[in-house]
Amino acid sequence: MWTWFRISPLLRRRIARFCQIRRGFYSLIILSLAIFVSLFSNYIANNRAIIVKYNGEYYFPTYKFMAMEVFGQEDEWGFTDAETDYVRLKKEWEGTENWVMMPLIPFNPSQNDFDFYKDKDEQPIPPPHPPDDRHLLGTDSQGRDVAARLLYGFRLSIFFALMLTLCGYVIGVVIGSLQGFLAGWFDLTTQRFIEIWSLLPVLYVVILLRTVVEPTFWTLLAVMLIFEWMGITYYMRTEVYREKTREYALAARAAGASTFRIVFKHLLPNCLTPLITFGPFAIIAGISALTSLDYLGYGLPPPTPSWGELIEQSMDSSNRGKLWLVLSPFVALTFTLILVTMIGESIREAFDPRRQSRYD
Amino acid sequence: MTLLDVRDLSKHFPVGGGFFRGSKALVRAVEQVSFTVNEGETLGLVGESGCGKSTLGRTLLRLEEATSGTVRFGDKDVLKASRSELFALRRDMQMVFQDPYSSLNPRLTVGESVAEPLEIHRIGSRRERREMVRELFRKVGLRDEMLDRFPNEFSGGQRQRVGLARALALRPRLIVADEPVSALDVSVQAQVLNLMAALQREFGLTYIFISHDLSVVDYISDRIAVMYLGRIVEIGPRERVFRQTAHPYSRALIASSPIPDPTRRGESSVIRGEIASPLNPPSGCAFNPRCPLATEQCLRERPELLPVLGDASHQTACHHAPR
Amino acid sequence: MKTLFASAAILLVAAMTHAEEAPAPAATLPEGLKWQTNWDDPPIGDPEHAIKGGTLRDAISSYPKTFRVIGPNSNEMWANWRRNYTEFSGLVGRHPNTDNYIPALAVEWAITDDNKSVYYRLDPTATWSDGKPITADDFVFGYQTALNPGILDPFVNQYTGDVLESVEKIDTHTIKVTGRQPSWRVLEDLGIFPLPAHVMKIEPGWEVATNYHVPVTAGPYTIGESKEGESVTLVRNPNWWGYKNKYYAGLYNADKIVVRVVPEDDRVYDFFKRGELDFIQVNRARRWATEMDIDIFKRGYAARKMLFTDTPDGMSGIGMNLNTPILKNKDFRKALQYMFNFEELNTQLMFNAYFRKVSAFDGTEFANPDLKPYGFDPRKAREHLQKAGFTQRGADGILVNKAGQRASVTLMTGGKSLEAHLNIVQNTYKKAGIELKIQSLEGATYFEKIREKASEAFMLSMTGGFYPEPFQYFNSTQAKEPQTNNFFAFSNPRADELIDIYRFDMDKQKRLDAMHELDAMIQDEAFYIPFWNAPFIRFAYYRWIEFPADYFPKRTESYLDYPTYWINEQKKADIEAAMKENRVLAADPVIEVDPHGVKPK
Amino acid sequence: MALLEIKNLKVEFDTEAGVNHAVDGVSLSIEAGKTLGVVGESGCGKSVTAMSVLRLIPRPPGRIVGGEVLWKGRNLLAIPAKELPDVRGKQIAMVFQDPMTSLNPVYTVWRIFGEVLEKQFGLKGAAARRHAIEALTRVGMSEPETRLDQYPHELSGGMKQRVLIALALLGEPELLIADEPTTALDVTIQKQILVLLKEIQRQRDMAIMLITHSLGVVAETCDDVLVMYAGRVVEWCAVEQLFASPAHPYTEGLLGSIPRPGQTRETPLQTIEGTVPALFEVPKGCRFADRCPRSQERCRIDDPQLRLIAPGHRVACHFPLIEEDEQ
Repeated sequence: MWTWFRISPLLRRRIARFCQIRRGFYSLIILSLAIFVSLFSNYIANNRAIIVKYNGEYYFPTYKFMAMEVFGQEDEWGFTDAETDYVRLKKEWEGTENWVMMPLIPFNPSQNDFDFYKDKDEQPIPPPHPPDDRHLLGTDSQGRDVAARLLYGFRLSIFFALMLTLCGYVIGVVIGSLQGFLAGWFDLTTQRFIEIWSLLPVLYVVILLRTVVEPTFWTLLAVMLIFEWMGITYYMRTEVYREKTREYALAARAAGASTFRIVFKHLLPNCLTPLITFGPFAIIAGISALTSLDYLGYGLPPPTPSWGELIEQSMDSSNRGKLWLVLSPFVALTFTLILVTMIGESIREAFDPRRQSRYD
Repeated sequence: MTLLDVRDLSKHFPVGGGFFRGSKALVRAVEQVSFTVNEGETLGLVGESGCGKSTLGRTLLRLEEATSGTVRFGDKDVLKASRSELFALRRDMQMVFQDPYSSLNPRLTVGESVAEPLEIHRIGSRRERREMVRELFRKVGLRDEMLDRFPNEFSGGQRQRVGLARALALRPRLIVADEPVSALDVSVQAQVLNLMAALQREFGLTYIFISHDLSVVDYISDRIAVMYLGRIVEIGPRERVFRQTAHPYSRALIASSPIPDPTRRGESSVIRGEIASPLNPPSGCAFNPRCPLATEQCLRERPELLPVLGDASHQTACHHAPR
Repeated sequence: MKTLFASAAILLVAAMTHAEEAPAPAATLPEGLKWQTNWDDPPIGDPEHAIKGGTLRDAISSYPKTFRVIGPNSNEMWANWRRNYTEFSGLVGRHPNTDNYIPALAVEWAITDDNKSVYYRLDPTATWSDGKPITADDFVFGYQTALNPGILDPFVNQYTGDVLESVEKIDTHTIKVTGRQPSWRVLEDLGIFPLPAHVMKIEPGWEVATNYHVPVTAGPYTIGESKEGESVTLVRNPNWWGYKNKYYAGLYNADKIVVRVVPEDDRVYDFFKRGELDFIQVNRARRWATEMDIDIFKRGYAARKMLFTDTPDGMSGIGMNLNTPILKNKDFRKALQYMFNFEELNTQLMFNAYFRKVSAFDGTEFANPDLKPYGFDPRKAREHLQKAGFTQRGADGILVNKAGQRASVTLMTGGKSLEAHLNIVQNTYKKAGIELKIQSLEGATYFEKIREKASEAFMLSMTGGFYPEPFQYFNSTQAKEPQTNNFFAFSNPRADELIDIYRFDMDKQKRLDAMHELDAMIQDEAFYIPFWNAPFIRFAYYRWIEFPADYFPKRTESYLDYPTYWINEQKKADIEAAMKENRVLAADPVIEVDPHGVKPK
Repeated sequence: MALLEIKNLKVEFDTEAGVNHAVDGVSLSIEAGKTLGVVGESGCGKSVTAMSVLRLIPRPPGRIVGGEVLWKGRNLLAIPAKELPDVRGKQIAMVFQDPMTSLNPVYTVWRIFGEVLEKQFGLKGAAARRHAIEALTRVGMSEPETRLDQYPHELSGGMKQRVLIALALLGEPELLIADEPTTALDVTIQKQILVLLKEIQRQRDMAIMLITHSLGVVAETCDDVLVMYAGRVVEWCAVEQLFASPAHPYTEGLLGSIPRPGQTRETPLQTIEGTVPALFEVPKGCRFADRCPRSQERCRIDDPQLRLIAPGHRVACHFPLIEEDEQ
């Protein structure tokens, strides 16, 4: 199976050419970086501190609940078992040996920042609040930090899309190549099934399912997967149909190779490389699907930070004129999609055996 | 000694017809073909595209399942062999392919491609296999440092050498070579032909050499079989087939082949018409629509493959052949 | 007009079998009937000052799917308009300020001693919109039609069959209506409506053929011109029989009402701002709070009012299923009560526009006036959590008891309308170490599940009636059955007794006391966290629209209910002239009005 | 004056591996009514040379970087693009190797003809159809009326090639460039097509530039022959001269590679050792030097130019196989 991941010289050349296509290459770098950074979202936007130094000891509460009593803090009701308010702690400890290192954005994505904004009569001003130095991108209509929600939403969307594409590929590749290789009735029945199945409107089905169960990341992924795999089968099927007539497959058979060996060692690796060119576009479809579902309210349950939900807020007429609510998710979404598109375009160009040409 | 004995071998392909359509048309790609091949000889199989020569080659090795007939290899029946018997037989019968570009898996190094048959048959350890591959490379005239390169770094001729090395890996007795040189340039073609001849001498190989190029077949073969529309129309020693040609189609083929000698220009004649569709072959002798000798008998009766001038080594299927 | 009690949607009445019966032969009037009527209450609106005339421009969000009064689609948005302006089909009305019964199509009524039947004397002057008199036959026909499967409305068929035993004609202007059960609120329960027997035929295809026929009705208006998808115009009948009734003389003052189709709420407000609509009701707190500080009000062309009203309000808030392990614990339930921070929700999300509910029977006389809400009190919440055994925080900050049970509750919802509110509730609970998981399902599925009692906590949002229905929500027999409205699985012998007193005791005071006790018990059991209500209507209008001193009566839910206003053409000309010249008029600074003294403290 | 004369043509291609100097200084000429064969192994630049004549090099990746293509004295590489259609298909026509892919599969033969006839000759309707039938008859097509209404897939390879030739001949061209016109065909059909081409040439006094890899085809059809190797012309002479006394070692090697009638495998074929050099970096000296049995020091330094060594016999070799005429 190692042949699957072997970088053939042709692929190496294509990779080199991809690296030469600046827009794609830089897009890839930016996107990879963004994905990498988003892995550490909990250290970037969180109401829990990154490091606390207290009485000579260090604490790392990012992934851990730490009660106030640990740091000798007490809430306004006199309780000490509630979660530590690190922002307050930081203020309280100013000038002492103890210190708190907070993330860049000291809010988690579902935290309601309520008591800060008051008018001159000390009356609370209801959210959403426009951007200021407390919330760089403002807050949404529940007083949650938009930047934090964007960041976590990005992580969610991109991993959802990646998982969807990857799993869809695995299923699609297996079924498509079996169709192509086994041909005959298996191909025929599967193909008819796919043709009928693909007529089902995905979003409607997801919405219908929503009436029965509340989706989680994994169930939504599973439901989307039920449809996602089909596109790739068309490609794999024809590709395997073509590859299997190549003489190297015949040669392997003449040498006594089993069907399994022929399919998995010879045919599949040769059909796979071009799949890479579809990948980015599948990822775009994945991001868009999740965003639209969230927008329509059929996606992941609240308070999951998601772009679709932010867009929905911005489209709500009661948020008319709240530019920061409109702009941030749109810019983020557009920017991400442009990045992925540019990567996709460049991969396609790098992998295109015939470059565009014209005659006199 | 007879190595391969083929009796009444037929291979039909259904075409058209779909899921819901019952009757299918049949392409009779190979029809009632019988011949023998002796150990150590080369049988040349010539004919134009669509005559069934490649299908015949593949059917012999059971890369396609035959429709009917028998193929005996030594004392074993190839067509009735069980999975395990067939697996064992594969060691004795190998194939070399036409297209040097598609016959090697582009994702395997050439060394791996050559080692694959050994791997499949579990011959030797990984290191031993590598040594064997090195040896094979030397035999086919490739430098062994090329072992770890990928096919796309090779020229057509070199690839065909790799293909030969792969076919030789299991030390087969029979190699079916399907148009092994027709995709190569003439100078390279000569190299491969020389190599094949040398290997045959060295290993005592038996070849079935399939080609549409008469001059090549003439050069490499001991005996020649001419195919037309799925049937053998003439078979015999190469001298006899070329110099005492019995079948009008064989004559037409020979006459049409260009001669690389401008002084003999205009000697040859043109044959009319085109090969008929194998879906709907003419009745009687399949060659009758193009045959200058065709008579009413040719339209009615299919000629049997019979000895020419009483010599069983040279047979033809023509009503007008001298018997 | 809230006259049509029978068709007021009281959902989910237990199905009872009933045989199809032919109407009994005309009965005779028995001796000794105690005829009642009521001409002593004050008029509704201000008949003395009201001016008849003018055109009112109003809006509706979608064009009516039908003009029919019964049959498919007759309960859509348009029904509100139809019932209030054209149909006018009740026998007896209820005065929206005094709650007393008042004459409508019937001018006198007599209840039999067994509290099962009512005799009605019809107003002999009442006529259909085509001038034909409304007679007993029309009521019998209306009853028969309501039972007729041909109207393609199984709900009306079943409801009528379940509640009414017979409708009999005594003479042209007298009918007898008999119910299946005795009731102390028989006038309420036995509502029927007349249909014009002389023009109406229920036959196959009827519902399509008459979809956009202008129906013959009993009300002050009929449908005039209508442009599909654009507008419907209502035209007043100046000789309407009802104007002779003192209660209705001050209503229905505009000659024409042009109802324009405006699909979006935002557009409605835009049209109003541009002076293309005369009157709007403002339902969104955000709009009321942030978008109404504009010139038309400042310059005195228009005014806006927030009028406190008092209308029945069903339960809305979080309910708890007492069968689930964690919610069995009363202390835990109380902790949930004390951690509910209504004030924060109200200030942060709702512009302080709403009022905390306390009772399960809000807006009715059965609500216990002494109840105080739990209020947000983390200290008390902690105490109860301690008592409930939740003393330790787990690794994730959620409380755990000795048995290892987490302080975690799943809340099932049937829609997204309160998503933001619930997220905040969730965050507040988390601070106290309580995990609130929110499970949002599609409406029908959610309702099915909570009726099966297949949920822990759940969102409640019930409509309320003038008379609460404690039996279906709190009775112990309903607690054990699946598919009942006792979502809480609440069962208590004393509560059963109290409910029975309310249902069957003819003594009004006893009923009141029983319900007040039940209300207090419900609060103490803490399985229902009441949310908030809006005991007011908010509206804005151009000031050529004039109102009685109290604007709308006390029991007004929607401005459509009692068209008390009238149009002052003179003023209209003046204001329009001022608008043209951008002249500033004296503004009306009063926004909040409470003429009925019902503003919650 | 020659009908067509190519002078020092240079064509490059951008490939994944770098710039390929596919044609590097090719010169040739064709007289009216004559057949010039261009032979060589794959990648030697023969097709590129042919395509350059009509500026059919796909761009990118290809580009013509130097030289002249003189058509009756006029440089086709320099004329404005809009004048090209006057030459293409009318004065110079082309027939390609693969008849399977040269015809639009969704057009009937008639539609293909109709389009060309209307665009180039303004013929329409019945007149055009008559013209098309005539054209098909001329190339020996059986049942031309029926064929006209068929789709390419209904025709055999030979028939398709006849259709292509008929199309090429519509404009009565003075030069036909045939790029491997018979390579995809069976020998019996190849023979038919070659005979047909010669017949037409004789009737019209048309010049043919025949690109082929088959020395047999050259021997049977050509008057003059040009041997190409690695983007260069190595030998250029009359066909009889070439077969009788090849001057370039490469030509000799090629001729020796073909099995002679009667030759058996007991006598090995003559071969040319090694492989064609990649054309990414033009090597110094003779491009054949690495494979040449006669190569000497000089061959690796000094690039031999095409020169006349006997009447009508040009060769690019420092050490040709035949004696040079003393001149």
